[in-house]
Amino acid sequence: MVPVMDSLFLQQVLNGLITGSVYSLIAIGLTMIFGVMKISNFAQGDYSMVGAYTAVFVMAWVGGWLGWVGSVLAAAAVVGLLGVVTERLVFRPLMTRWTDIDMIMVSIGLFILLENLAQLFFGATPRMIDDPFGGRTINLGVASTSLLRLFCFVFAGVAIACLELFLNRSRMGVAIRATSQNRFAAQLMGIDINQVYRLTFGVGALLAGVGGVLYGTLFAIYPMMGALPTLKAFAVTILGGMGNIRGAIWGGLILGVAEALGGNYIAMEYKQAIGFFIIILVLLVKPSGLFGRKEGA
Amino acid sequence: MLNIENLKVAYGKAVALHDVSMRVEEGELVTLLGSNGAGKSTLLKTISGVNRALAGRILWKGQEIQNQPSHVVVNQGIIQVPEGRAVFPDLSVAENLRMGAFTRRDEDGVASDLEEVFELFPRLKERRQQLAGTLSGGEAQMLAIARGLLAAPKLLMLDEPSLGLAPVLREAIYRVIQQIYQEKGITILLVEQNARWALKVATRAYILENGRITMEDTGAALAANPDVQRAYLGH
Amino acid sequence: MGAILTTERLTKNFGGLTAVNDVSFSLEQGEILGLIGPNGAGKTTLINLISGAFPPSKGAILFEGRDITRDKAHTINTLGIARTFQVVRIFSRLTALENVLAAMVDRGRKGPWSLVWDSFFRRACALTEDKEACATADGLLEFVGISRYRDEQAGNMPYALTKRLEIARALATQPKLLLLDEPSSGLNPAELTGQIDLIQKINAQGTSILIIEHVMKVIMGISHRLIVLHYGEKIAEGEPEKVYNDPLVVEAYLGGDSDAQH
Amino acid sequence: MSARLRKILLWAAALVALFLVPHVVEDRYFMHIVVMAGIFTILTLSWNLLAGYTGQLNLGHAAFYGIGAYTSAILAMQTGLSPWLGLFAGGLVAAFFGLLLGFPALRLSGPYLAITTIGFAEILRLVAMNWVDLTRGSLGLSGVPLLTPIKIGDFTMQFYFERDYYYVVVAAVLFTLFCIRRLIGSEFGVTLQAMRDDEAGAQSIGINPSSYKLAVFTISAFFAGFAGGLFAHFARLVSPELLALHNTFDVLTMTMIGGLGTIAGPILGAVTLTFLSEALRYMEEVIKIDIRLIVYGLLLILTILFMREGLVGVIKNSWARMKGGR
Repeated sequence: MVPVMDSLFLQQVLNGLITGSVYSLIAIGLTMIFGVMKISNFAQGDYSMVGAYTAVFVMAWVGGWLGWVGSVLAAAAVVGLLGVVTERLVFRPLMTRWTDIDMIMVSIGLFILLENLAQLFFGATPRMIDDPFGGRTINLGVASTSLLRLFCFVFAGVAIACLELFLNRSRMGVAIRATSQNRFAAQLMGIDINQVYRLTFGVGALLAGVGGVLYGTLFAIYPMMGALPTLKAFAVTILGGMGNIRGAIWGGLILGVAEALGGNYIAMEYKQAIGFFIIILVLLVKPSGLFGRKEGA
Repeated sequence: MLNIENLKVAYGKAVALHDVSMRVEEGELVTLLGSNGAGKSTLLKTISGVNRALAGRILWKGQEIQNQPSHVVVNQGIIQVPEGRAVFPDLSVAENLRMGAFTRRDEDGVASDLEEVFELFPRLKERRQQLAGTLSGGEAQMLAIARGLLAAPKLLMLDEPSLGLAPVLREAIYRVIQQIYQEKGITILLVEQNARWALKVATRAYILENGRITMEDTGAALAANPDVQRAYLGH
Repeated sequence: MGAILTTERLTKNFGGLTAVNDVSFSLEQGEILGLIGPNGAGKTTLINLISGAFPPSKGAILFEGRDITRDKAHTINTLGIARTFQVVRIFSRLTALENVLAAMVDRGRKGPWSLVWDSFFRRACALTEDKEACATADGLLEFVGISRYRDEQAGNMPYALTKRLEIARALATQPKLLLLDEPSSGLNPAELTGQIDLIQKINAQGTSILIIEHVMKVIMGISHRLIVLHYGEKIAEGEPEKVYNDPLVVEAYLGGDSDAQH
Repeated sequence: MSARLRKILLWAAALVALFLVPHVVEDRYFMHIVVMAGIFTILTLSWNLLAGYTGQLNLGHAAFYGIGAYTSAILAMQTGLSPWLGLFAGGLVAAFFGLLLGFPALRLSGPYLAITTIGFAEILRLVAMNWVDLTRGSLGLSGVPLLTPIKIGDFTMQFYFERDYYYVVVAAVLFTLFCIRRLIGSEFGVTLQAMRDDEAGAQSIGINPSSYKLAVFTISAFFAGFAGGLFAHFARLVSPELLALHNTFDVLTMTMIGGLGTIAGPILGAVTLTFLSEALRYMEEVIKIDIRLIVYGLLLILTILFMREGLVGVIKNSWARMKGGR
């Protein structure tokens, strides 16, 4: 069946872009951490989960669109801090003697720990973030969407723009990029590598936390929700090339749209598997990802 | 200015430096010669705080700096230009240079140094906005040196600056190094394979073999020493 | 006699860099051929090409008259070429004995499934209890002089001896041609002498050898002929003494005198 | 010869002890746990064959477990195939999928391999959820037949109670252990470890890593499928849950805590954690919170940070210290 350019198609593309922008945000954090520290962090989705719960509490306390914006800021702060703490306690000790397997395993340990702690503290009942716009929708001519979803999209865009600004304009931002390109040379510039690690992990987690608020706005919030964003973020990251931030942006949008279209035109039941189909296909053709560089000589 | 005493460094089981002692005085250009795998890069990395010393001391103006984190060492003005044109490929030339001045807070000083560096390397000025990864080998090496200069070095350590460059570019690099030494008066520790040139410009030189210093003298004396050719060729 | 290995106009490009440029040479049966040149001259790349670590961009490699240009590393080994590495690549969590045993499997004839079959129906309970195989492996450890470390994890052995273990492992594949990439790097003078003796002992048993070495004492002492690479190109070839005094070679090693040219 | 004799005596003593367990402990719930520990032991041993001996991180191992369980259950329910044959059929089908997964896995490592294997398992889990005609979807297949009685002369062995399954599982674990020990000790096993330690070095002695990786993927999957079949006929319920990620995570936690890349480690890890988790479940009734998985996560992190060689390493070191002290 060939999708036609009807309004349903465009509607799905819009939906896909909105979810995709959230995937991008979460995946950028993952890809940054990988780029600088070569850590594949399976707990990334749990940072999003913590961000989402932070929003639940802030919304219950403040409410309204002010509360929603406040949620994002609070999630950024809480999860950023969580990232810094986990980097110091869990990942840093392994940096000098790490293997791929150790790093992945330890992050899986963190994943199991965080989601079960959440289960313990927040209970298993799914939560929702209230819609500060009271469910109003907006018609964009070719397609329509709720004001809230549009807001999420814009917010993801703003967050990504802020990150780009930070990485391109600030002294430490450029230091992070430099370290991911050549750690040894970065050390010779007088960059404190441990400070870069701390900052990278903090920012990477923060992005996942903010992404989590948006994710929680679009979907349900429950302690075990972290697995999906983790897997999606990995799919996106592999599509975009591990460590490649621009790649992660495109990868997220591609995955979002592919899921929306695939879910609608192929099979709804397999919507969650579309990302995997794509990455297995991509990896079969190009083992370093769609936008990835070939590593080594 | 820099004193190294009985330094020992190992990678796991493999001892790279056995017992190295050497010194660099202010205003000198000291050359370190040695064949592939002799431990020259290891020595520089250890001075820069990237490798750990198992034993021995590194003194900078009388202070022990061995096993300090690299950023602390760099803050003292001990700057290394690494081997193999290790620029940041996805940063622009300008950003690479800015990274060179990472530890500096004197914006005006950096700006005027940048002008000086551009005078020294006019090509870099033309290519300011270009990504460093797109530079040619010679340009990348120029950038690596320029980046080192922007750190306002008190001691500049150059690791095989001419490695893998075509003869014409090699000559250009040599001229720049001499210029930096003579005109700017920066103290230099040079690791170089081109023995003839490196000995000619050196005030003093050391020969490092299999992790040990085997000879030490003034550059001229070593160049005149009939053993050196053989020593360098390892006869 | 005749050539056991021939390369024809071998070229390898990495991106913009030409690491090996148009190199042709032959290695005679039973010969020790030394390969020298300054840092970055393309020596290791040449050995990587011959051993099949990656394919050349242009040119051909013939081993015993057979074209092995496009063969993979493991195939090339089964044909009779073994190698060592500049930085040792031993199996660090296996014992010295197991390192050698792993190399003794006749992989030209046995694939993985036939080894699976063997593990249930042929061998003694464990490979290390197979007296015949162990005797051969012990012989090799003895030959390179590291019997003392037989049951030591290779990762715990002194560095100098892991270089010998690597040679023993290469010999266990019964090569006709052995490629040695800087067998004496990181060794002290005493260890060096032992290494020279060992290489000559291997050659005396009829194995042809191609050796990269920067320690001139080693290379001049044992090579029958020398080849000099510079910027990826072969600039000299012949008797050690003759090559050593070749002005082009001296120039390559000592470098140009910049002032003399201006 | 005396060392050998001692070894034989030790094995004999262990076998007698294993035989006597159900006669000493009669509690059915306890026997249930022991059977589950046995099934997890087979899983950990098979996962470790891949991760511990070749360094390949397969995070989709639960898929093979599930495939084995579904195959054996469906064959028994729809074709009436003897469950005894079904166990091996389950293993073979899983092995086939292992080979299939092995192909893309050849070129991948680290995070790429990890995510591809997860994807493989998730896709199959969704298939199990949605191929309702075959699998009854998320409800799962209930009423999977028990293992059929074995008649030897006049003696008939029924498989009804946990203790009956106990003997089956003990036999299955011993069978797996035997196979894996033979494999690891042989030229095949040495080859795998060589590849794990240094792939380029392995190629230089004639090892073709791809073909060995495929073989190990296949063998590892076979035993996981075999374990899945055992579970199906024991629990009598097969659901898509079996293929879920957390099952793989349990297996890897057990292996890491026991000791990756050893034979004793996975066994030790599986048994310890199965019993620990039952103890914690028991504790839940007292303290009213379920801390089972919190403990899992914490243990996994602490193991990697402070106990790289797992329990086996700790035991080995303290044994060496005791010996050295004397």
